Amino acid sequence: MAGLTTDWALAWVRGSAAVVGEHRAELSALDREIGDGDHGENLDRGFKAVLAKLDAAPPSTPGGVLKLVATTLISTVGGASGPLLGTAYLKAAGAVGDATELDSAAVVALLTAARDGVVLRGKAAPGDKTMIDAWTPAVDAAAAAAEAGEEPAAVLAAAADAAEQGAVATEPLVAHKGRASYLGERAIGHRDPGAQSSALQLRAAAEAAA
Amino acid sequence: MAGLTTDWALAWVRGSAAVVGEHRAELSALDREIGDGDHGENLDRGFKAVLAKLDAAPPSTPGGVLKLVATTLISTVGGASGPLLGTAYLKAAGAVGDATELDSAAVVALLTAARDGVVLRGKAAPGDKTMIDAWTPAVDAAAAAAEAGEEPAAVLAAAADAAEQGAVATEPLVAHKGRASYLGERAIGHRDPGAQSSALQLRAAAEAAA
Amino acid sequence: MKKLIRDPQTVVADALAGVAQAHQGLLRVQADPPVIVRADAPLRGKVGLVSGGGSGHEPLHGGFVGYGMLDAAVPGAVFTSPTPDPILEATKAVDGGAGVLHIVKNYTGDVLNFETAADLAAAEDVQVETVVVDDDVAVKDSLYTAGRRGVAGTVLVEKIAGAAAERGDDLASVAAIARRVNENVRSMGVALTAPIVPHAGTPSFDISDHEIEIGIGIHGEPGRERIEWEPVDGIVRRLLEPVLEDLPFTSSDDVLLFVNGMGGTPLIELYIVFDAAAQLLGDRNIHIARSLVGSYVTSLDMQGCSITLLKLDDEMKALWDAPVQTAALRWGR
Amino acid sequence: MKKLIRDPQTVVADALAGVAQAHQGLLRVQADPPVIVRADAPLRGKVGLVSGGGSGHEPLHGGFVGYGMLDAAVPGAVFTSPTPDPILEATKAVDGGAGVLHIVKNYTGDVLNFETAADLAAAEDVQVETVVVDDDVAVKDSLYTAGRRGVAGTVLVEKIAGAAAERGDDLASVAAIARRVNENVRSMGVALTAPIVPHAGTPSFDISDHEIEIGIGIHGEPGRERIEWEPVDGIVRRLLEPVLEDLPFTSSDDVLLFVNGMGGTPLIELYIVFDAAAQLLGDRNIHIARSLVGSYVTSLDMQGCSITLLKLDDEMKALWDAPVQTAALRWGR
Ligand SMILES: Nc1ncnc2c1ncn2[C@@H]1O[C@H](COP(=O)(O)OP(=O)(O)O)[C@@H](O)[C@H]1O
Ligand SMILES: Nc1ncnc2c1ncn2[C@@H]1O[C@H](COP(=O)(O)OP(=O)(O)O)[C@@H](O)[C@H]1O
Ligand SMILES: [Mg+2]
Ligand SMILES: [Mg+2]
Ligand SMILES: [Mg+2]
Ligand SMILES: [Mg+2]
Repeated sequence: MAGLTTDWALAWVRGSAAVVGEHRAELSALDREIGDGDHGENLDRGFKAVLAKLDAAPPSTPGGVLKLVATTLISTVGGASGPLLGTAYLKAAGAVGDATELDSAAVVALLTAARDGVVLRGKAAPGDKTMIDAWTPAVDAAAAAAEAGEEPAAVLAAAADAAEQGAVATEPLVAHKGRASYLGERAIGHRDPGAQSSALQLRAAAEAAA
Repeated sequence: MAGLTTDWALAWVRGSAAVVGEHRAELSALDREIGDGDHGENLDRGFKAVLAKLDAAPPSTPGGVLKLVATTLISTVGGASGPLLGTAYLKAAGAVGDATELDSAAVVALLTAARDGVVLRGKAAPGDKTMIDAWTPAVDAAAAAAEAGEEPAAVLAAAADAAEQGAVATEPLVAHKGRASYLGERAIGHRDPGAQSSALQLRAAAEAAA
Repeated sequence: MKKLIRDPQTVVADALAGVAQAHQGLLRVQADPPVIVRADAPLRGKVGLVSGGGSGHEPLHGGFVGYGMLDAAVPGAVFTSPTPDPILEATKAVDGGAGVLHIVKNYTGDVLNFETAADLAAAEDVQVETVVVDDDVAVKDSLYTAGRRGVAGTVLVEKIAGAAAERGDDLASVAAIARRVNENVRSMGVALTAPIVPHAGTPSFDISDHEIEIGIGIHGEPGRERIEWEPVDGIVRRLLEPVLEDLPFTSSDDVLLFVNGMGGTPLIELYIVFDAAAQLLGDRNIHIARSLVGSYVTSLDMQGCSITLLKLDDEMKALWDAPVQTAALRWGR
Repeated sequence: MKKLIRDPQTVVADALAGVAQAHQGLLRVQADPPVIVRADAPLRGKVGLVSGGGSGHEPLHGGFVGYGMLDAAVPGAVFTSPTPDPILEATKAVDGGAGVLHIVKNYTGDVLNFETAADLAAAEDVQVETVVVDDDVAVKDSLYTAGRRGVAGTVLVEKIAGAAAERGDDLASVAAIARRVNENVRSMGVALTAPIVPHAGTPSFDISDHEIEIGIGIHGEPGRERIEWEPVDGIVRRLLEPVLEDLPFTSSDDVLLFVNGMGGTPLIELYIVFDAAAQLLGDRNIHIARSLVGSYVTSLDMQGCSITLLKLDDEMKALWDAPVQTAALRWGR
C-alpha cells in the first residue's frame, strides 16, 4: 500500500481552497444567522493567500505543506477561525514531522493533533456547537477505520463522512463557545459555520486521496 | 347692507384653524414634494396657538382679531410661512384699523394689505410659485367684485374662488422663491403648499361671511 | 417609523433636556422658548455670536456653543426655522455691550425670522449685525431662486468668527471675517437615503436601492439630480468639481477640507470620501492645510455626506487653530 | 447596496488612507499590514497602549490614538479581528522600554490573535500585559458562553488607562487601572436596524419596520430578544436596568453615563436617550458626574445605541478629565 505523499497534501490544500471559494457565500450566510457573517470571507481570504504562497514556493513534504497552511491562515484569516484552524494545521504538521509518506496511522495522528490543537486554543468540548463537533467525530471515525485496517484514502473518507454528519448534528444545539453562544436558545436550528467549513476541508482531504 | 363684524373675523379664524388642521397632512405632503415637508405642521401649530389665545381673551374688533392672528403666527409658526403670513395679517389689521364693521371696500383693502405685506417681506412676484399666486388673483377678483357692487360675502367668495384657481395654477410653474426654487424644473407638476393653504384660509373667510 | 424618541411632538424639547444634562457647566439650556446659551454669557465687552435654525441638524448649532465659538444657539422645530422671540431672547442673553452677530443660514424662513428678531433687538438698543451663510453650490445663486442655501460651511463660519470674537475683535470685524469665510467656502452634498421627519413618519422622498440624489440640502429637500449609485470616486467628483469651479479653487491654494456626514452615514465611509476628495485635490495641486471629518451638519437620519472646501488665508488658519471648547468641537482647552 | 465606498474589498484600506490624510501630524498610518500609530511613538519610558479589533466600529480604535490615550490601533477586516502580525508590529512600534498594554475586547478571535501576538512579542523581549474588556451585560458571563462581549466600555478603559500611562504609571499600574475600569463598567445595546456589511451587501439580520432587537452586539449579531418598538423610555429601561443590576450601581454612586450611537443613529436621538437615562438614574439617586454622548463604538450603519455606565472613583475622574488629543476625543490640549 502506498502512503499519502506531498502531492496529496498539495492536492488537499488546493481542494480546500477551491471548495471554500465555492462555498464562501454559504459559509458567511451560516455565520450571519448565529455569528457575524464573515466566516466564508475569512477562510476564503486565508486559502487564497495559501494558494499564492504554494505557487511561490511549494514545500517538499506533507508536513511542510501543512505548516505553510498553518502560518498563512494565522497571518491572514483573523477572527476566531484563523488562530483555531491555524493551530490545527500547525499541530498536524508537528504530528507528521518530516515524513514523506503517510500511512493510515499517520493520518489518524495528523487528524488527532489537528483536533487537539483546536481544543488547546479554543477550549471547546464536543457539543459546544463549534468546529470541534466536526473534527472530533472525524478523528474517531478515522481511528476506527485505521484500526480496521483501512487504507489512508478510506480513513479520510470515513473522517469526512463523520465530519459532515457532525456538522449537521450541530443544528439542534445551543452554543457554548464563539459568537453563537451569545444567542442562547436562538442558535437552535442553525448549523455552525466552522463545523461546516471543517467538514468541507476534510472532504477535500479525502478526495485528494481518492 | 350689513358689514362684516368681529364675529365674522372670529369665525374666519376659527374656520382657518379647523381647515388647516384637517388638511395638515395634505399640506405637509405637498411641501414634501417640493420643499421640506413641514408646511401643514407649521400652520397647524400656529393656528392652534391662535385658538388658545382667542379663547383666553377674544379681541373686540376685526382688526384686533387680525392682529392677534398676526403676532401669534409670527411667534409660533417659524419657517418662511410664519413671518410671511404673520405680516399679511399684521398689514391687514393695519388696513382695517379700529373699524367694527367692514364693507366691501374695507374687505378689498384688507386683502390688498395682506398681499402687499407678503410681497414686502418675501419679494415674490406673481408666477414665482408662492402663496402670492393665491393672494394676488384673490385681491384682483375681490376688487372686481366690489367694483361691481357686490356685498362683502360675495367679494370674499370671489376672492376664495380666485385663490383656489391660483393655487392650482402654480402646478406647471418653476419656482423662483422659497425652497421649491432649489429644484429647478423638478418643481413642475407640483402645487405650491403656501398657495394651497392661503386658498384654504380665504375660503374660510368666505364661508364665515356666507 | 422606529426612532429613539418619546413622541414626535416632543423631539426637540426632549433632546434639549438631554443636552442640558450632558453638558452642565458648559451650557445653560432654557426650555421655553428653547435657547442654548454659553454658561458664562454674557461676556462683558465680547461680541456675542448667535446662530440657530431648524432642529434635526445636530450638533449644529447647540453643539457649537462655548468658548471660542457661539454664545447662543436657537433651535427651531424640526427643519423649521425658529420664530423671532427666542432669537431675541438669545440675543439679549449674550449681549455684553459689544453687540451681537447673527449667523443665519440662507433660507427664506431663517432670514425672515432673524430679521424680525434683529429689528426687535435694535428697538431694545442691542446692536445686531447679520451674516447670511450661503455655501451650497448645488443651488444657483440668481435672481430666480431664493439664493444658495447655507449648509456645512456654517460650522466653519461659526468657528472662525467665534475665535475672532474671543480674541476681542469688535462687531464690525467679527462680521467682516465671518463674511470673508462665507465668501471663500463652498459645499455640495449627496443623499443615499431620505430622512424620516418624526412628525411625518415616512421618508421625505422616495429613492430606490440603487439610486442616489446629488445636490441635496439638509432638510430632505430633493436634490438637483438623481443618478444610479456609483463608486465613491465618481460621487466625490460630482460634488467636488462644482465646488472647485464655483470659487474657483486653483492650484497651490491652501484649503480646509471638510467631509460632513448627514447623520446616518458612519465615519468609516466619511474617511473613504475624504481619501477620494484628497486624491482629486492632489491632482489639482490644491493643498489640504486643515481638515475636519465627521457628522456636524446633519439631516436627521439621512445617509449621505457633503464636501466643503474653504480657501484659507493665514488669519483664518490662526483662528481655526485657536482654542475652542464646545460639545462638538474642542481643542486647545 | 448603496455606500460611500470604492469596493467592498478595499473598504478598510481606503478608510485608512483617509485617516492618514485627515490626521497628519497626529498619526502615522501604515498600510500593509494596517497599523495606526501615534506620530511621536515610541515614547521613551512610557507604557505603550495598543488596542485593535475588526473594522466597522469607527472611530474605535484608530480615532483614539494620540496623546493621553492609545499609542497604536490595529484594524482588522470589517468585523474580523486582526491577525497577530500587525498586532506584533504595533506592539514593537510603541514600546518605549516600559512595556506595552494590550486592550482587547472579549471575542474569541480578538483574544486568540492578541494572545499569539503577545507570545511573539515576549519572544522578542517586549513586555506585554493584556486586559480583556467585557462590559456587555446582554451576554451572561458563564462557563457556557464565550463570556461577556467587549463593547462601548472599551473607550472608557482606553481613555483612563491612557491617561495613567501618560502621567508615567508603570505597566502593572496601567494594567491595574484598566482592569479596575473594566470591573466597574457595564453596557447594553439596542438595534433598530441591522448593519450592512460591505462584502455581504445585505443586512446582517432581517427586522421589520416596527421591531427592535435588544441586547445586540457590535457585529450585526442578533441580540437576545426581539420586541415591538416602544417609546424611548421603555427601551432605555430595558437597557439600563440590567446594567444597573449587574454591578450593581446603587444610590449615591457617582457615574459616567455614556450614550453611544451605533453609526446610523443621529445625535438628536442620542440626546433623547441621554435624557431618558438621566431620568431613570435620577430616580435611583445615582449621580451623573461625567458624560459622553456620540457615536464612538459603531456597527457600520446600524441604527441603535448602547448605554454604558462606569462607577467612578476620584482617581478615575481625574484620569478621565486629564488632557487627551486624538481624532475622536479631545480636550485640555
Ligand atoms: N472556542 C472555540 N473553539 C472552537 N471553535 C470555535 C471557538 N470559537 C469559535 N469557533 C469556531 O469559529 C467559527 C467562527 O469563525 P469566524 O466566523 O471566522 O470567526 P469570528 O467568530 O471571529 O467571526 C465558529 O463557527 C466556530 O466553529
Ligand atoms: N419669498 C416668498 N414669498 C412668498 N411666499 C413664499 C416665499 N418663500 C416661501 N414662500 C411660501 O412659503 C411656503 C412654505 O412655507 P413653510 O413650508 O411653512 O416654510 P419653509 O419653506 O421655511 O419650510 C411656500 O409654499 C411658499 O408658498
Ligand atoms: Mg464570524
Ligand atoms: Mg416647509
Ligand atoms: Mg421648514
Ligand atoms: Mg468576525
